[in-house]
Amino acid sequence: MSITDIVAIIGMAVFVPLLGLLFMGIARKITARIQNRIGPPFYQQYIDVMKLFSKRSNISHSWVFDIGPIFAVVGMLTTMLFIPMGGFQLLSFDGDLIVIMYLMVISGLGIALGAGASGNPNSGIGVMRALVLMMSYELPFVLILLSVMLYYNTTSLAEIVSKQADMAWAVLALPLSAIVADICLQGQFGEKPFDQPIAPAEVATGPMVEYGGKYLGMLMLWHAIAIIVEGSLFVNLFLGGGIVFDPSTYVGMALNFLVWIGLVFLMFFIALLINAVMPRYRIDQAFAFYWKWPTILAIIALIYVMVVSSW
Amino acid sequence: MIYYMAAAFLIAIGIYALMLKKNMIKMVIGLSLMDSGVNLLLISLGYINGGTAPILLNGVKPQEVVDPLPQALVLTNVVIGVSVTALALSVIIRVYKHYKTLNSDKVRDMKW
Amino acid sequence: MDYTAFIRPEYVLMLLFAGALITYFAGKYSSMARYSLSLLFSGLALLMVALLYGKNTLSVWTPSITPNGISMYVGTNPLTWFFAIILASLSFLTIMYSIPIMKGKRMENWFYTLTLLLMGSMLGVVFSSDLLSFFIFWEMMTLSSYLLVTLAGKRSDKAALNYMILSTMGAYSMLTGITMLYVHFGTTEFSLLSAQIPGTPVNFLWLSLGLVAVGFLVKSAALPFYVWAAPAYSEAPDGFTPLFSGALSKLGAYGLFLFMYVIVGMSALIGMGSFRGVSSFGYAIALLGSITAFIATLYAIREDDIKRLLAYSSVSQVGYILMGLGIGTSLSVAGSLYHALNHALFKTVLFMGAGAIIQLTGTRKMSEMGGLATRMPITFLTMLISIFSLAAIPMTSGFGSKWLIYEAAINKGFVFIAPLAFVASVGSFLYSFRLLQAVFLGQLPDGLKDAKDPSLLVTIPMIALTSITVLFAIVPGVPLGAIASAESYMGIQPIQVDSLFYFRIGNSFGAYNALVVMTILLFAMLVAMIMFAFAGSKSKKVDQHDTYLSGEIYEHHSDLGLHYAANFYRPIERMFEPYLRLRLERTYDAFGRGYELLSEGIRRVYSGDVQTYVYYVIGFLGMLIILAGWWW
Amino acid sequence: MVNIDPTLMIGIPLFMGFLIPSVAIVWKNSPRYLAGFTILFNLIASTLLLIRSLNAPVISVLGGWQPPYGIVFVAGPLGSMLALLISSMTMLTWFYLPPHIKEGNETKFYMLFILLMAGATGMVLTGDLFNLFVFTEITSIASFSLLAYSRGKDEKEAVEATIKYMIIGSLSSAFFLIGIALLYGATGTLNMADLASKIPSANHNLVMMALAMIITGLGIEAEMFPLNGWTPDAYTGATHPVSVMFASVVVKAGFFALIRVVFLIFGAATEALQILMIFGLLTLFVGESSALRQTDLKRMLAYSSIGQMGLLLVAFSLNNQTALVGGLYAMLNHAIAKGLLFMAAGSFIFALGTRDISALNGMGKRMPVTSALFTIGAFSIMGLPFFGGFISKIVIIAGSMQAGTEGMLVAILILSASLIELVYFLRVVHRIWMREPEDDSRLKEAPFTQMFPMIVLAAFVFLMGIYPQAFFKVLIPAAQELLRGLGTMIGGA
Repeated sequence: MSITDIVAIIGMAVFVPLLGLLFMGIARKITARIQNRIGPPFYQQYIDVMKLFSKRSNISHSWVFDIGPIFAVVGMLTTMLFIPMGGFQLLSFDGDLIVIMYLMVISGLGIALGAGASGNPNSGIGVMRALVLMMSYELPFVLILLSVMLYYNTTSLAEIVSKQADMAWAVLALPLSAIVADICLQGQFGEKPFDQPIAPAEVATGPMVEYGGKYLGMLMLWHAIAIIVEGSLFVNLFLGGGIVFDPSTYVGMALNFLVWIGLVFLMFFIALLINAVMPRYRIDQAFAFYWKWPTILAIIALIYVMVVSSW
Repeated sequence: MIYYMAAAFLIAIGIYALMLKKNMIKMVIGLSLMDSGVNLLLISLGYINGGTAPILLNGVKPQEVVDPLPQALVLTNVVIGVSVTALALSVIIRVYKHYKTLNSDKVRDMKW
Repeated sequence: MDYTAFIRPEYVLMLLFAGALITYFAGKYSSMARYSLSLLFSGLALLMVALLYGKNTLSVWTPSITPNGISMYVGTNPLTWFFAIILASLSFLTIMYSIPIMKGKRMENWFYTLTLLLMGSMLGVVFSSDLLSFFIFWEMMTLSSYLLVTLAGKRSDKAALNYMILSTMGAYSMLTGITMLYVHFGTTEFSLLSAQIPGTPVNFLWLSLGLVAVGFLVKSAALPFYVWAAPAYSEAPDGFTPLFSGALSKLGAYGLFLFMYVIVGMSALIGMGSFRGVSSFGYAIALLGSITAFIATLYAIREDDIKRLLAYSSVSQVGYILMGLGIGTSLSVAGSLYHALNHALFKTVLFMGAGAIIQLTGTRKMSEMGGLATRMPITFLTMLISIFSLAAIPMTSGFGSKWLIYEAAINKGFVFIAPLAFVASVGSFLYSFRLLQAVFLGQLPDGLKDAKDPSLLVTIPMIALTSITVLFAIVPGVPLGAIASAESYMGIQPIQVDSLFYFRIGNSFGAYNALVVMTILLFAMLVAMIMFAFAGSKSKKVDQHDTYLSGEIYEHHSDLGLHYAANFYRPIERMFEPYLRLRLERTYDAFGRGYELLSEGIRRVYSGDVQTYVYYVIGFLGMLIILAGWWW
Repeated sequence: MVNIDPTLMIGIPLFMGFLIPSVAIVWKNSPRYLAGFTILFNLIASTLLLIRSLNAPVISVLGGWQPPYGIVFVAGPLGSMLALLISSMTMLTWFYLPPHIKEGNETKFYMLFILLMAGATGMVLTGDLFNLFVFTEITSIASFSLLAYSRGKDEKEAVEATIKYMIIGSLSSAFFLIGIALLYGATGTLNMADLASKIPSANHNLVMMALAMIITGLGIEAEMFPLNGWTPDAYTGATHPVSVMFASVVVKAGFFALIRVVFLIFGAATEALQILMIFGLLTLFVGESSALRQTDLKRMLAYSSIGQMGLLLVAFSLNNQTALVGGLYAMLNHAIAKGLLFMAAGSFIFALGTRDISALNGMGKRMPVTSALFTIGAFSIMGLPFFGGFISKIVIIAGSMQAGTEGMLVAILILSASLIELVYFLRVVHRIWMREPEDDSRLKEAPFTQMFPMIVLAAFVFLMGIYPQAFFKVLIPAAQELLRGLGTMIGGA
């Protein structure tokens, strides 16, 4: 591992949360516009985080309660480093899709632990909903992952990206898979109709209900990274990782990176549009939904892959 | 031939009594009849028409003597039959003492 | 004196059987003697097993015992050693753990005797090198574990009986298969058998191997036979469950390894028919394993009883072991063996912790507990890490094994097995969080205010096993080295292990670098901790209720019912409950009841009326005569 | 070495049987000791006989008439082994007797007891078909009378069982005799060896008819399925030592007679073996299934006996050496273990005053030694490792595997039946050890004289499980003897 790699890793670790916060700010603006409001400025999230971290009174219940935000940030930061971002493929040769899938869980379990320790029933319900939601979208998503992995005959995300550069983007080769994956992405982002875990009107932001101050600040950072990671996962899987220019030159690299940011934002934007107009499912409806239509489509997609790749 | 038929007839009566008579004494009688039938069967196996007793005297050829073995068997079996019948009847007396009936349908405290 | 002459498997077994006897009689008089002797014997056996590392022995240990002159052999080899060391160390630690847990329980003396006996027979199963002694030890193991389950008293009656019946059914099926092999080949010794396998008719192999496999599937609680597992695991005495689930359930997998790869061998197995380069037999096993993993997970999600939850989880994890075992590639077999090790590590800790908690709270219902994390920090931390390992979180060794299994399944393009396994794994987050939430998080009931960590004898085994879990996450090369030699013993291409502290599978298909992942995690942890510690002001501790109740005055915590634990996953239980109602237990129960009814009918044949019997006799005779006239 | 003529093994007990009542007039306590000495004599004689017969069969001719005209006793390894089994089981039961026969007339009991042993010994040693019949009758009459021996509250059941047993038993003897008559008619001889050589040339239909009759007749004694209606009642109604004798001696002798006729005389007639196989399996299943739902301890053991006899029938009708050895081993094991079980059950019932299985709750605490012995017996019948039943089961399964595909089916059926067996025995054992007793009081264990035979039997059960070679030394020649047939063995004499 060379010095440049370490620098790149640290750089990414700093850049991605900032990018995520920007996206969140833009999201608030967009939602407001759709709902015919003016909305806060796009940099509002930065202000919010700063405010939270500088709060004077921080409330804790026990050390388990503290674990939550720490684990959340740890898990997402680690996951981020294993996902190729634009031209930057930091550690993605040391961990493939399966590693990423499991790394993503760490932060979820961390939050769940902390939320549980708060002893508030709302957070318990929120965690339950989050876990159930995860189980819901995971079935079609795994089938889709399998179809992509079988199509490109690798489990490495970096390999998938480079093979898409040689062949066509997976969104063209496997359109059905891409559609299902986008439906799952909605659940991963936790946007409506799949925002049951947070559901401010029902369980008062669920797991986060008792968190405030720097705890909430860290959770916001976590959410910022999570948006980029989840969006990037989709971009890498179906949109060629955003690599359209020749990555051997510096200009190409920079342009690729910009394209990647654009594509991640596009995915987030689509989710936002859906979010803005949809009501919320009940959690069991969400479960039933995911295990029905997306799963059926995913199976069809999988069969298609098996046929074309003559497995 | 008539002996064999008679034997078969006796056995058949015995089986009839065993199968269709509910009264235990009649069943024992049936057994007794069967025993007689079997005895008759055994005897007739060794019997030769016009043969003499199996005592080796001058002038008696071996072919003219009836077979002595079945007779010995029958003798034994008669003794056995008598003792079994006696025992059975004595047991039936005790059965009657306890059950106040001889009907085999009713003597079935132990089952299954 | 040269002690190495005594480091032989037969001496280990003799030590343990003699030890069981001595412990029984000594333990009748003094409980101290009972504890120290059982610890001594199991510890000595563990030491001997550890020293067997790298040895290959084979020896006759009894003269022939059947009319045709079958002798009994014991031996050791890399595969054997791998399982033996797991079994021996778990037995030792469980005995240690049981001393406070089983104190004053019913038939305490028998518990130690039987545990030593069970340890001996489990080691006997892995050390035996011929069919007959394998079967004898197998039966002994079943019997002693059955007796251990029954020690819990009346409530375990039905569970124990069902366990025994199903196990015996499996054992008899196995016996049929074994005798088929013996009669066909005329030998029982494993190496002689495997030498004769090539060229055997395929149908014969299918039949015998299938019959033998039923026995192992029963013991591993695989799909059609899993019904015994949850009741037996949960009703067994708390001191025995860790061993039962951690060690004993692995022996089914060991048996399959033995028969599929050591005796029949890979080439003959492929010769029996193959599916995408995987033997059809193995594929069937893998399929059963994955379905078991999935269904058992669904059952586990619904459980409120801590031991039953863990029991179903055991069933599902053993399903993963079977999956890797069946696929039979270098990666998957390594994953399967590794998962056997991991499962032994984490499930033992979980059951130990559960036992300690049950002793503390006096209930098995998780919804009646809560908030114990701060009161029992050691129990909480060890169980938390074990749950991470169970859920395959990449900072515990549990991830490595599951990764290997997934990788193998995806590599072969098994589109049915892989998603099932993956979803089951997501399900395992659900049920393991339920355990955490209901037992350790949430509100502390009034009755548990002065709960504290159990004694050292309980925590030491838990800490020991947990630290191994963490250690192997950083240096997976250590266990994988032993696994690689076991693989090469089984005639499977051994997994590549670069060095002791490092393992990375970097083919074009996928990669997992344990060291890098661990480093990054620690690095990120450091960053987050720093951020947490230095940003903002210091936080102050506040009672759990204060925020929620806005500081209102309240008197009775427990009456508020704020602990969200009962019916935790009700919303989705509702979804799949109609399907789970088709429980296999019902089928078995119906069969059992049906047979009892049938036999009730059958014994009506003996009507008690002597005349009926006369009819039977005459009828029988008549039939014979007719047959004599017509047929003969 | 002292040579004791096998004839004496019949003669002396018969003689003593008549001596006992006479001496009893003078010396009231004599019957027990006289009987004991007689049994001891038989025990020694049969041991010597077994040792001799391992080298060459012992043939003893009665009254100077040479076979095939005279009556012979033939003691091969198999016969002498069974004679030893019979005398030793009788000896052990003799130890077990005292408290169980207090109610009635002891003199008569001992007389009949000796006669039973004499009859059974005669059944296994004789070489003549009609003699076999006579000994069968002696055994039967002795068992009828012993069965009817009970007085007091058990009398009603005992009497009922006796009349049933008598009617069925007499029927059986009638058919057996008809069979003998037919055979005599067809061949003109009754010597077994002679019969074996003459049967191939005799009238086939007649011979087959005779075979049918004999199978029916002896099948009743051997507890074959549709013919065994008397069995459960007899076992239940009898006093405990008599149940032991039934299970270990009478039925074994009857079974052996059946096997001898089918194997030796008819040269393992394959048709007959098929019939025996089918009915053996039926017996096995009906017996085990009926035992499954029993609430009466002795009746359960009785049905289990039926099942085991079915197993023996199956093993023998497989007709290969391994299966035969396994069958013989199972026969030994069953005689020993079931004897042990009936003795222990007898002690339980004697102490508890009821035969109900549910009364056994917590007996492990109330009568620990007897419970342990019962458990050993049960484990052996269940076929758990380190007990005799395990070896016999394994060997039988191996033998059935040699019989090809059908054999495999047979093996599976045998194992399913033994699964049922495991279930009901386990229920009882579980009750004994694991249930809490309703009444915690300690019950009085049987005195040592009664415990002694049980301990000996338990030791044998164990020995059979861990050192089977000792028994194979006898059983392998015995099985070979059966397979060769009698004709070749004594040179057609």
